[in-house]
Amino acid sequence: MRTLTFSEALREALHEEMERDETIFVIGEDVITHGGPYKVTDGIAERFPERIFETPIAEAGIMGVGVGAAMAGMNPVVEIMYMDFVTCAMDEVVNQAAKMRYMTGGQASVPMVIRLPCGVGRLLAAQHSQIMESWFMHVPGLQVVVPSTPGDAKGLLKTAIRSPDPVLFFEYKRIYTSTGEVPDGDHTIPLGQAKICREGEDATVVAIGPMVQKSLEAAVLLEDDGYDVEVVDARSLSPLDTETICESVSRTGHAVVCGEDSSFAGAASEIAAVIGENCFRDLKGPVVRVGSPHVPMPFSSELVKHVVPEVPDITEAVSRVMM
Amino acid sequence: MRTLTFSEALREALHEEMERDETIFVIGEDVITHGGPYKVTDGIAERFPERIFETPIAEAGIMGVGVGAAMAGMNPVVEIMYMDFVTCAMDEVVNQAAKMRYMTGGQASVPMVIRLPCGVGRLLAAQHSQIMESWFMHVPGLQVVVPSTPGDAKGLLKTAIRSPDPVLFFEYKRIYTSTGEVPDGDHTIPLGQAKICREGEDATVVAIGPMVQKSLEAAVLLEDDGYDVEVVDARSLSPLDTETICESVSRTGHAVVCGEDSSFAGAASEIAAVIGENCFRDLKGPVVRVGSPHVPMPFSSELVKHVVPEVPDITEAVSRVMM
Amino acid sequence: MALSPELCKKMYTDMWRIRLFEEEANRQTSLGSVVGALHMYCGEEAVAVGVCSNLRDDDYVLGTHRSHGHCLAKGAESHRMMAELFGKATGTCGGKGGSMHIADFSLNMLGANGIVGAGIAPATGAALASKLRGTDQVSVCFFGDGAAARGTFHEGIGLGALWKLPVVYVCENNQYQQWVPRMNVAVLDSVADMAGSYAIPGVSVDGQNLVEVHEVAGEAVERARKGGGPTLIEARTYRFYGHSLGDEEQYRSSEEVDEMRTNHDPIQTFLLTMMEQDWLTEEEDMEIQNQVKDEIAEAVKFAEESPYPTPDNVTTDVLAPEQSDKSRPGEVAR
Amino acid sequence: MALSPELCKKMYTDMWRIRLFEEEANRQTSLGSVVGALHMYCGEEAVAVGVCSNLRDDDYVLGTHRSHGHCLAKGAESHRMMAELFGKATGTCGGKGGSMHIADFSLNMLGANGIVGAGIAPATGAALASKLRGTDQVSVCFFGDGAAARGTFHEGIGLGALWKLPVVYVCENNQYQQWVPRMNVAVLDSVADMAGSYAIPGVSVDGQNLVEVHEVAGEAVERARKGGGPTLIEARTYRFYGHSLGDEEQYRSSEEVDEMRTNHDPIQTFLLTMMEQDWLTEEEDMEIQNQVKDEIAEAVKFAEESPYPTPDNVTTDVLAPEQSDKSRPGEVAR
Ligand SMILES: Cc1ncc(C[n+]2csc(CCOP(=O)(O)OP(=O)(O)O)c2C)c(N)n1
Ligand SMILES: Cc1ncc(C[n+]2csc(CCOP(=O)(O)OP(=O)(O)O)c2C)c(N)n1
Ligand SMILES: [Mg+2]
Ligand SMILES: [Mg+2]
Repeated sequence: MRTLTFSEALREALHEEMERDETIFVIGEDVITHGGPYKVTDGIAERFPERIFETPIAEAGIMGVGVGAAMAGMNPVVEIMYMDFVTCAMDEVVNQAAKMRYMTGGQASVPMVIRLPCGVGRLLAAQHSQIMESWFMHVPGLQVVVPSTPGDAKGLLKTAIRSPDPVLFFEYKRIYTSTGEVPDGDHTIPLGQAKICREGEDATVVAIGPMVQKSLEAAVLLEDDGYDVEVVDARSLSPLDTETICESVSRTGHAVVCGEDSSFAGAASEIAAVIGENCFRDLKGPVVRVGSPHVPMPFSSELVKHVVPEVPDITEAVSRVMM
Repeated sequence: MRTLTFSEALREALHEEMERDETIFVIGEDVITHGGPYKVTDGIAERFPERIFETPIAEAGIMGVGVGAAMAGMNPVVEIMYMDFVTCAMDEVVNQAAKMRYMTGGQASVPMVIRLPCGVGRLLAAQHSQIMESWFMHVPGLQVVVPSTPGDAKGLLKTAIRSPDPVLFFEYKRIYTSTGEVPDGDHTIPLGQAKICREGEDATVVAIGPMVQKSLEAAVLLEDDGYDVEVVDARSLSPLDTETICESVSRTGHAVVCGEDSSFAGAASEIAAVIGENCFRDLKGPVVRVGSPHVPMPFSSELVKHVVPEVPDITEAVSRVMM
Repeated sequence: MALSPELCKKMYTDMWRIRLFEEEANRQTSLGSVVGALHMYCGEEAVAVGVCSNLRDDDYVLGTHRSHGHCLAKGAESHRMMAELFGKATGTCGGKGGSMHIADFSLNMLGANGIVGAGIAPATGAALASKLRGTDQVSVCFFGDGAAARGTFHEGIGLGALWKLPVVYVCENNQYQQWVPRMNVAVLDSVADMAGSYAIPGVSVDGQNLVEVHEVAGEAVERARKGGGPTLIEARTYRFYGHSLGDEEQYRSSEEVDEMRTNHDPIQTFLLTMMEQDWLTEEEDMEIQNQVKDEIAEAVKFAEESPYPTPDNVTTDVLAPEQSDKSRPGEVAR
Repeated sequence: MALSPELCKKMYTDMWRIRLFEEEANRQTSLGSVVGALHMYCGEEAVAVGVCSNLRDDDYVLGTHRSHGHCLAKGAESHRMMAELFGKATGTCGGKGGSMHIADFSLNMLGANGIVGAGIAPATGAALASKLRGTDQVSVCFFGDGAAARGTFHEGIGLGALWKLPVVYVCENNQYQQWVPRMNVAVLDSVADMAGSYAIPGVSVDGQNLVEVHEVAGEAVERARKGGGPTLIEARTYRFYGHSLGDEEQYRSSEEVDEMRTNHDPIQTFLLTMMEQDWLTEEEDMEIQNQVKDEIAEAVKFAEESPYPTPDNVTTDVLAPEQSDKSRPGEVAR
């Protein structure tokens, strides 16, 4: 095992997969000159100069090219510089990539990964800080993956690239520089599997992305209150591993669902609803969501700090459901 | 009171509002030549020839023009021919219309109605049958309205047009020709208010759009099983009237949430999660969702009939939660 | 491809296949056997056939909502297409697609498309795929004049031009966009004039004249195949039927339609040419028409006798089967 | 508008206001007082000033991610802009927008925009609004050369051209798109050449030369105001700083930057012209510069002394206040 940053882990996955399979190519804005704003595609132009395409600013075109190339047998990895800009290519993602297999009765395959740097990073305000995982969960034919550690980032990206169907791959900008252990060798993680990051008996915290780390920190604090908290990293939001999640909640009897996005009609809503539907008999308290208030991301740091949920929001929620 | 069809009611609302306020204009594809595919804008070109714009096929352009005109003091009513095509204008809706007020610290107002004919109609398959209410619920700064009767269609459209903020107005194509009573005079309905369509004591069915009518039919059938079912028309999905919904569920102790869209990460998920969060102590059974399976809309009528949820799905769900 | 009598007969036959397939589909719609929207291509046959007659089997084609002609011209089987319109399990898409989504991936016909302008960037992408693989496959994208207003036209052609990809963009300018006459909503008469923005050749051609379309498309396909990059072709054409079924066509005069049907029918125009060149006898003509009639009758029979898809088909083909072992979203719902 | 000495002094002052405002903002960023991205407009001052000097107060302007210049040229107050960059409650947007979203609706400056190309259709819409109201207001949209590749360019200008709206589209071609040299990703050297697709005039102008920009923009604004429809202006310009702060600028040589700074500084170029024409004395020049320095120093002081927004501001301005009485989504969360 080595310790890598989140973006190094992604870069490694890209390099290894491109080495393995020459149908894979990278396409996006500034992916050559700078390796993208987060340097994830750094070095690819040197090693695979024919298989990386730096584009004009044309997200719909880029995405459409990805769809067409995928239908014609290639494996594109599309980088959307900030997830917010995928709004410029929604037809291509939702009406084309997602539905092609179904509409053609199984003839088409769109093996395509759409990388989406998301969430707050530097203070860039409302149009550069969105997440929107739930949009893509809601679209049949799409898979939605959200790694929270460098190890998962690598393992999930490799699997996503190998998937015969489109994957929306969410990369929270704030954790690009976080570090973690990454297994050696051909490390892959199946899509559709949640991960129990910490076992506990009193309550389950189901967390998404950077909220996993915060939940683990909250769990430590909650020990002092005598609560033994289990933390589940949802990791794959579609397909969602309802089995692992519901099994955990049925065992602990309490659930808190944490995401960084607004919880209103967000990913956390689906998880909470699934738990409510499947674990009712075992629930000893309400399923509570922790997330952002339902507001666009403001600019001022003094406001941002009241938007992004933090550890105390989780401890507070857990205490609340345990009451 | 008169009896009108759903589309007549919408047409009346448009005509009355355009008469009242000359900042209102209509813009969209084929809105003049044919009054749009559902004839909702019929007659406007004759009566207000300067205030209706038939466009080329350019949804992003149309929506952007709407945003700009709204910021400059007008009140556009944008028709997107099928809601599926709003995917071509998501930046304009999500990053522009929704966020302008916030990003400018309250300076901007985007009083704009986006009309979205949605759901299955004639058999037009995957790219002409979507709903996606939850996408827009998840975007702060947008309001989401879904009328289920001609009376509500008129009252809500009038209020939506008068709102200083953008409203996504969902019109289920299948009920354009349905009829109902429409109050005379300046009939308006506040946004953000659910409606109790039928009172009952044993269970609450919260329904969206055409599922309201089906829920009322299910309620009649359920009488035979001895169940007295309350039916709540959510009507306004954002802001969501959690008060009315939760008050009802707390009273009945049972809840079923019905939408025509896929329930996975759909509008029903949010409503179920809110109920689970707020009514836990009063719930006597799980909150169950009724919706489409998570698949694109197929073409063949033989398949479609297994996708769109019908009355038996509701009665079955109610019986299930009552067990 | 040079015009041989064989090729001409083939093209002539293909135009009839499109014409009769659609007229039959239209009739079946009035009988209630075919449902959903039917966007008739009749009148525009020379475009699909004139372009596709220059293509190899492994070349890619992407279509529109009005793509029966593109599919048939690329070689799709009429009986499976008819079955698709009937919503049957034996249809090209197993009944899941319908008229607007007919595709035949075995022929690299990558699909009709219900979203106007949605094929342009994917066609560019398919061309990128051939370039990456080092094959000399060409991609062709058909789209209507309406699509030329969409951002995808600009972005999709822009990328094809930037990377000099082997792709031919074929605009079928039939002068209407649903119920709106093109010039009510456009400033340029010719879509070909937009090619300048992409520094690629733009050519306008009489889309009712098969020979001309075949030649212009031939040059474009050749250029693409040889690495010379994209071409934008505008084929001036006309649809003989309304936008889709039930269209009352208040936006155009019946005189206009009659004039086009009488004097600009691509099939009749080409028949005249063939007769003049002695490429076809009257008997051969009859034979071809009869053979096509039989083919279409067979297609209907096949469609009628085919089974509907079964309910379990609702949830297949959402994702590839290998992945379906894990619990799927939507399971809990309903 | 004819060039009077007064107008020239005003324009000269405005260019300095932009230059010094930004250099100060840049300095404040290195001090940590200003956070977030800062896209420096320095080097391009003649474009904003040359265009906006033709505008009335009630004309509309829409900007980009690089819009300090557009705001200041339209008359926005530097102290409130600086406060916005500091994230303070007294900022133009109450600290909610930051550099990429500065707006001043009292001046009909309808906002900078973080999405490339997102202002083009809204500017068209603002122009439609004036046309509908029967006023003769003109709308101006600034955008970069990168935006010309976007579909919104095509759709937005297409609609403005179709309806002959009073709008001027100003492309600031600074030859870079973030870290990519334009000609790596574009086929046309001049964005003005795309005007043909919309049948509107397309003009290219030296964006470093205030007089030329002022004249070309003057004609376009005049034409728009008189009902002559849109113009596409390409101003060839250059940014003296990187794309945004922290840019290592590996994609261009320091010689290139030096050459532009030395020989194509719009402020110096205009100063020379003014001196030649005897429109400005050295003393006046000093006076102007000192006055602007004072203004910027005041702006910083104001920003520093202003309070931050309070937590309750997080949830205001999502919807208009009248509507906030009803329970809001998001209430339950957190
Ligand atoms: C993005 C989008 N907008 C609108 C529609 C509805 N629509 C379907 S066909 C059509 C007209 C298309 O005109 P054109 O491109 O000229 O093709 P034609 O029908 O004339 O062959 C429209 C508006 C659509 N399918 N997709
Ligand atoms: C739709 C969209 N795609 C990508 C970006 C990221 N981005 C911000 S500025 C920029 C470059 C813009 O270049 P140009 O339009 O020439 O403006 P300039 O920065 O040169 O003034 C990019 C790619 C964005 N903000 N919006
Ligand atoms: Mg057409
Ligand atoms: Mg630039």
